[in-house]
Amino acid sequence: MNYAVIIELLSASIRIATPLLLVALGGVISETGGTFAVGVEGMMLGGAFGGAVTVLVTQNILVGLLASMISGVLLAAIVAVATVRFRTDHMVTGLAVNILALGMTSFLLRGLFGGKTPVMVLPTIGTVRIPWLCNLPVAGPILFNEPLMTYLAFFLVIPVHLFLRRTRAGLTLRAVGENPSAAFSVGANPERIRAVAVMVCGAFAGLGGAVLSLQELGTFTDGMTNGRGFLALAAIIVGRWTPFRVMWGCLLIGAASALALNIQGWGLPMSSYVIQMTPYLIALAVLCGIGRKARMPAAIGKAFLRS
Amino acid sequence: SAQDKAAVLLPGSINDQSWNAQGYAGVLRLKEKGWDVAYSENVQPADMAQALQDYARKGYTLIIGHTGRFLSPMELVGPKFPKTTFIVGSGNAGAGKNVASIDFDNTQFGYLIGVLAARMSKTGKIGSVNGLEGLPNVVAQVGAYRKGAKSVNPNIQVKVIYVQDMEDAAGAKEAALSLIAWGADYVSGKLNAGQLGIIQAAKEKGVYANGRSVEDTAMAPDTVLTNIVEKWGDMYGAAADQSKAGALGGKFELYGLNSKDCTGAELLYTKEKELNPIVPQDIVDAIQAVKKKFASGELKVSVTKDDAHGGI
Amino acid sequence: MSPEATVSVSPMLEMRGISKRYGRVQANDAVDLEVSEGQVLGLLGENGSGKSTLMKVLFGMVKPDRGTIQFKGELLARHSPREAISTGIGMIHQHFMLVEAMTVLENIMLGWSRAGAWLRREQIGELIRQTSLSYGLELDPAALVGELPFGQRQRVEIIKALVRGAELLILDEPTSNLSPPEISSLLTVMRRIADQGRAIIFITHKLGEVFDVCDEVVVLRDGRVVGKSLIANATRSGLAHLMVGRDVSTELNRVDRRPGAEVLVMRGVGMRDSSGRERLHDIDLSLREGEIVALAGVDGNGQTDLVDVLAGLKYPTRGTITVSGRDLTRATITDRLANGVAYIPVDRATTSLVPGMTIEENLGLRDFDQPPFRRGFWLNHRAFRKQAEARISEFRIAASGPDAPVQTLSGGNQQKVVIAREIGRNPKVLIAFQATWGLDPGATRFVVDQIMALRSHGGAVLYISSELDEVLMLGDRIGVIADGCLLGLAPRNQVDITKIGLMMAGHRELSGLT
Amino acid sequence: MSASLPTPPEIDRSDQADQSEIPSRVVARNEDADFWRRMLLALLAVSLSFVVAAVPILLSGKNPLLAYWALIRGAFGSVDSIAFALNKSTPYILAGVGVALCFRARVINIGGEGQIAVGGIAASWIALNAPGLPGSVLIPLALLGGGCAGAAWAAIAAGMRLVRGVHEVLGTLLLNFVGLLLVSEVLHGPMGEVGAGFPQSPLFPEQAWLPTLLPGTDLHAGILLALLAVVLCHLVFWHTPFGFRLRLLGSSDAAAAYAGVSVVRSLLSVMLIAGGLAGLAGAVEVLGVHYRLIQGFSGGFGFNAVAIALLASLNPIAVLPAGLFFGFLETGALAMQREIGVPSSLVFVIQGLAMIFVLCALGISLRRQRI
Ligand SMILES: Nc1ncnc2c1ncn2[C@@H]1O[C@H](COP(=O)(O)OP(=O)(O)OP(=O)(O)O)[C@@H](O)[C@H]1O
Ligand SMILES: Nc1ncnc2c1ncn2[C@@H]1O[C@H](COP(=O)(O)OP(=O)(O)OP(=O)(O)O)[C@@H](O)[C@H]1O
Ligand SMILES: [Mg+2]
Ligand SMILES: [Mg+2]
Repeated sequence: MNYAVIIELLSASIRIATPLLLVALGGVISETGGTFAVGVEGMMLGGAFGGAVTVLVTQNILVGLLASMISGVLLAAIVAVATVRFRTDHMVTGLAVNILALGMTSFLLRGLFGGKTPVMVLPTIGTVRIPWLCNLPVAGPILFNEPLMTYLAFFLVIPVHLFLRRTRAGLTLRAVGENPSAAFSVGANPERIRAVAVMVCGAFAGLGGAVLSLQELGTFTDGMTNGRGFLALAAIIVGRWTPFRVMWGCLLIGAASALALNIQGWGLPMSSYVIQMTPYLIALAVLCGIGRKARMPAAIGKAFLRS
Repeated sequence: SAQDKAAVLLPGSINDQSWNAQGYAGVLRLKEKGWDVAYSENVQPADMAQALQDYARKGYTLIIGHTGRFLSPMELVGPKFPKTTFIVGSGNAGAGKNVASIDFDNTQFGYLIGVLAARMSKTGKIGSVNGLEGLPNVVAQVGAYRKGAKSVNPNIQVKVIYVQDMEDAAGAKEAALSLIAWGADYVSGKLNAGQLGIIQAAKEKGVYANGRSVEDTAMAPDTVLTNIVEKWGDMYGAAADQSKAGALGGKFELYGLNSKDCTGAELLYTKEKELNPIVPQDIVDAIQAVKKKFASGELKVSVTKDDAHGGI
Repeated sequence: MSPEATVSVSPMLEMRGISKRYGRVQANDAVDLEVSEGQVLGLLGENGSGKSTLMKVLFGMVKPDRGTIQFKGELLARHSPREAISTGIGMIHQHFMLVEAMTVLENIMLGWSRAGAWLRREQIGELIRQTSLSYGLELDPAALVGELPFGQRQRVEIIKALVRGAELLILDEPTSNLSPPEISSLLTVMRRIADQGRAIIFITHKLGEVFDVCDEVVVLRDGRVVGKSLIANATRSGLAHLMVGRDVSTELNRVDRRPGAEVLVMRGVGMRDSSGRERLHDIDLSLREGEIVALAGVDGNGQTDLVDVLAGLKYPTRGTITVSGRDLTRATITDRLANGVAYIPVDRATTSLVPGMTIEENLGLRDFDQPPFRRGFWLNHRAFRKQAEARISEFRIAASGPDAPVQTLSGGNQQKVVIAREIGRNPKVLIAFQATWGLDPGATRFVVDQIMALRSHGGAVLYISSELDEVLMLGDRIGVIADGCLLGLAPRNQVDITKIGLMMAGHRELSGLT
Repeated sequence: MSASLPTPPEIDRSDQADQSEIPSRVVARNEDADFWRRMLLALLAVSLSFVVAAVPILLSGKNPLLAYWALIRGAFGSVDSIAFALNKSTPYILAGVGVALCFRARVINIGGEGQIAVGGIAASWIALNAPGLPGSVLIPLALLGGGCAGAAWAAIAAGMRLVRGVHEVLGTLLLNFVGLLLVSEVLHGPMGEVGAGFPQSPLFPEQAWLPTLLPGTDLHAGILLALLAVVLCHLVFWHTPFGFRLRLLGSSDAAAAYAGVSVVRSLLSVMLIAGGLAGLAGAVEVLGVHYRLIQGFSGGFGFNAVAIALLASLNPIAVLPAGLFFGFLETGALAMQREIGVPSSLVFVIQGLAMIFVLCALGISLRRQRI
């Protein structure tokens, strides 16, 4: 492996991690508040769709990003209403929203363009070279020559971390996820807080989807998130619900996938199927190595009932 | 019945700007030809047999399954409905009296793209991103791609990556980027929606690529050199005519440059042009020469699984 | 309520006609309650009489079916804790409202505007340290609540409410988990608060405390107010009679009994926790048939570890434990159960009960794998039902039936379920830890009687409590646990009560209790 | 000292579940009239979701009434469609009831996908490599093999959780990917049919095919296994010490420990059971539907199983109606697509909406609970 390949491996890890990270940060917020974020896959898809369609119409990426967040929030609102108002099970609600999002995006795509699928060629969010820093060896091309949303995703880790650890609102959110009655008894409204957390998660997940449609591909295809939302959920568990560790979880997944692609070029005497197992096996091995028990927020998935 | 009824079963959504959109072109073509056509999208493997039977019972006399996956359920269902003709699009074998397969000759087009890629490459490295390893039509295209490239430049390095999922554009893009980082300056592939990812990667990194199934030129006019545009409308149209005439039977029909009416697929940059104008004339000529050899039957390419192996 | 009473200057809090029904149970039935500034109001009543419910209604945790609440002239309707807090009501909950995965500091900062939108950890931490010190309820702000013993959690609840400084403070059984010195400092603080013109509603089952601190008492029974009196006009026996509706004798008729053979023997048992701290030091103890060994101790001194080691929830790092000569040091819980060890733990919310399961299932919690509860491959539901019916009447558990989920019982009745199960197993050895926590005097007396009965049947009992009265009342031999050491241990007629108090407070230089 | 007051004649516990927190998945006793009330509510919810989904159907230029009529006919219209729907429900129910047991013990096993896949592999291997055995031996053997393979696959995740503390969500999720790739790998390699147009194994010998229950239809015997599994799991869960242990584990680790339950043993056994049932589902699918191992034969079953188990409020017996609901809804929706030409995306929309509405309806009715 030469220098270029290593650079590419590392930057691929970051690229793959970017949408996961945005989604996972949203998921951390939702799950910290006690709502399983199984619906992020659908919210992400909704975001990818809303962003793409909006940019197709307006040709304005900023408006597109906004639209992707709104799309994510709309789907999240379904989860919020169902789980908070109707106390439905979080996981199935999430799965149902995923199915709904898959159908709706595909249906709307066709519907909005009169039954014919448009050939979508969208402007994409380009890379931004950070002057000076991008000339550093190794770190330069990997860290400081990235598209905008990548900087944003990794930057957002800090405010999310600070929010959860350093603010009263973050403390309350955590309490709602751990023991909603306790939060209620000190004047918080667990139901409203959970609903808001889920919708914020939707906004993040929507942005994560926009990374795929507006930054990576410049187009939208049916079901294009292809399970990335679930990988983000895995990253949340790997990172044990704290933003910085979750970031490392996303990077681990990114690195493992990048490596698997690279290994295929080594000409090993095995089929691509076996090689493609490697990222999962690596992830399992790493997890076994870390070997620490993850502790979920205690009240996650449990409805809060007032008497 | 006043009108003959045909049904087309698609494995995915016709929104995919690729394989399923091509299958839908078949639907439209049959309509033009006066068939009463129904179609189903997103038919999953577990539901295939039921869907086939249901259509057959309702009196559909022609049922097309638009992926090789349909061969197995059609083999099971076919004998129960002798009056219905079953066609597997992109299958590789007929079965019984009424299950036929049709495909275009993937080796020919893979080979042509291989020649083009090898001639256009400056680095001596080219790549290809594909879905399922070992699928016969994938083996055909990828193996021939490698052979075509080597026929031009025996020292060229061809790296092949399989990504499993033919619809995951973002995943395909990563695979293409890894090929480009390795040094490939032409990336081909056989993917559905995923092909867009290959083109996007090539576009960002300033290397060449080709589209597949439909015309992807609009995605990146400077990046795409040509597209393997598949003519499923034509093929299904022809097969429908044959079946009406009772001439299809349980056979495997392979269309190619050497077939008479329908070549199954063609290289198209735009409606009028075969190749991107930036391709130098001598290369254009070379491609034409190979095509002629295929058409005349002078050149026949056969590939094995090994030719399509992953890696270099 | 007589009309002339309302003419006088209106009190700080007026609750009128509060009713709340839970299914078949009328938890509150047209309750009226008044509290004025500077007053400490004692709210008494047996277990399940509706005290907590009434207070939760006041605090906005529970919506009443009927009734009005007026606080400082303002009508509180359809309010939640948020409104209650903002109008100046604070509450210490009987069942802790704490987040176990968070530190003491975080729990106290939770939802408290003074903690700042951007949390001011250092300042608040310092504040907690100082306040807790000055109240005699020391706390480490950095400690994780889930790792604190129950007494410490109680302190957190108290400090949490005190630092917020409400004008009306509700204390729902704050003293059940505290040691005598802690209790007396809490009572002092309460008096101080009342003297500042604020008001307190104080729920307790200990009449002594009532007489120490309250100005007035209200007694509930079956959800209704059955009595109200200024403390000056009240008598102990009168209150007790009002609460229970009959006389509760205080005299225990103790038959002296020659203890039999050794049953439980601990030799040099020591335990280190995962952080390497020594939690138990070389404990030697033997329990004989028909004998009660009562240990007094302040929570956090290793009692929890001692009982967990005996019950098999934790394993000792040194030493041996035998029961009737059989080594059970590292035996599983199932083995211990089979060898006749019963255990009443302190934590009924998560350990000794499964709140969502029915009473009959909870009563069978420890024997479901044995006949008659198990018949071959199957559970014998009829056996569960039969046992439950017997226990419910025998132990006078107030419940709608054997299939009522335990979580719908009042705190005291939940505890009775635990006691009924453990004593009902007719154990060779009973380990009882804070067994009367939260029980009303009648129920406490009942438990004491049951333990005495077990003793007279030859059972050996290890009774651990921070209630000095009970320790002195029950123990054939009495000892103290302090700092993980078992101190003293002397026959009941030889112990010196003042020494016990000193030892509990950690004066280890005293070599014995006699 | 009784706190109980004049008792009303009928027992009304409808709002007794006033615990401030209720695990949203805890269920009511379903033995009584309440069960039917819930069913009625669910039916109403489904109707409501159809009303909502009528909007996009109208937008796509189709008549919703015709579409729904087609859906109903497609699901219940003929013996054949019923047979198909039952076949479709079979793997969902088998895997779903195992998931329900796991979730009840707070073991979040989302590994059905992979367990089904390896179950299919094992059953296929046996079916292909034991020529000459009569069906009465071969079929049980293949089913057993599938179940064991699924159990073994689940045991890996359980082992990682117990030994290294790897959360079972991660373990099972990652093993799903590996399991699915394993199917591709064996089809690419040793078990693939030479020259086939698609990654698939050769056709099984006929004595390995699951017998059909109704001559002339495809209804295979798998549904009986599913029924058996549901009844057994129900009995085991509510009426045996093992089930009692699971219920304890589901409520609190501390209480379970206090009652003498070993977390290790119970976790391992419940994972083995769920994995076994999922593996059985995989075996049934290859032996009963495809008669061969074929790439993608189990697409999405594992996740449907989770959805079904949760929709059933984790009540083993309720997995049956929930699984049938899924099977018939999918069958009907597919037929509707064929008949009316409603785009397939609307099938997903209807499915998603129906799930959400049913959940909301059951969510409200979920006042009584039983652990
Ligand atoms: N959430 C609930 N669901 C059903 N019944 C309840 C609930 N909470 C309380 N009850 C019932 O209401 C009655 C009053 O309970 P409450 O907790 O107010 O009693 P208490 O006076 O505080 O008793 P204790 O001294 O034991 O704490 C009891 O009979 C109890 O069973
Ligand atoms: N999870 C567990 N935790 C603690 N003890 C257990 C557990 N499972 C079984 N045991 C104990 O081990 C004994 C033997 O286990 P085994 O599973 O073979 O019993 P069994 O007769 O099949 O009954 P069951 O499966 O219902 O427990 C049981 O009787 C029980 O006492
Ligand atoms: Mg109380
Ligand atoms: Mg057993």
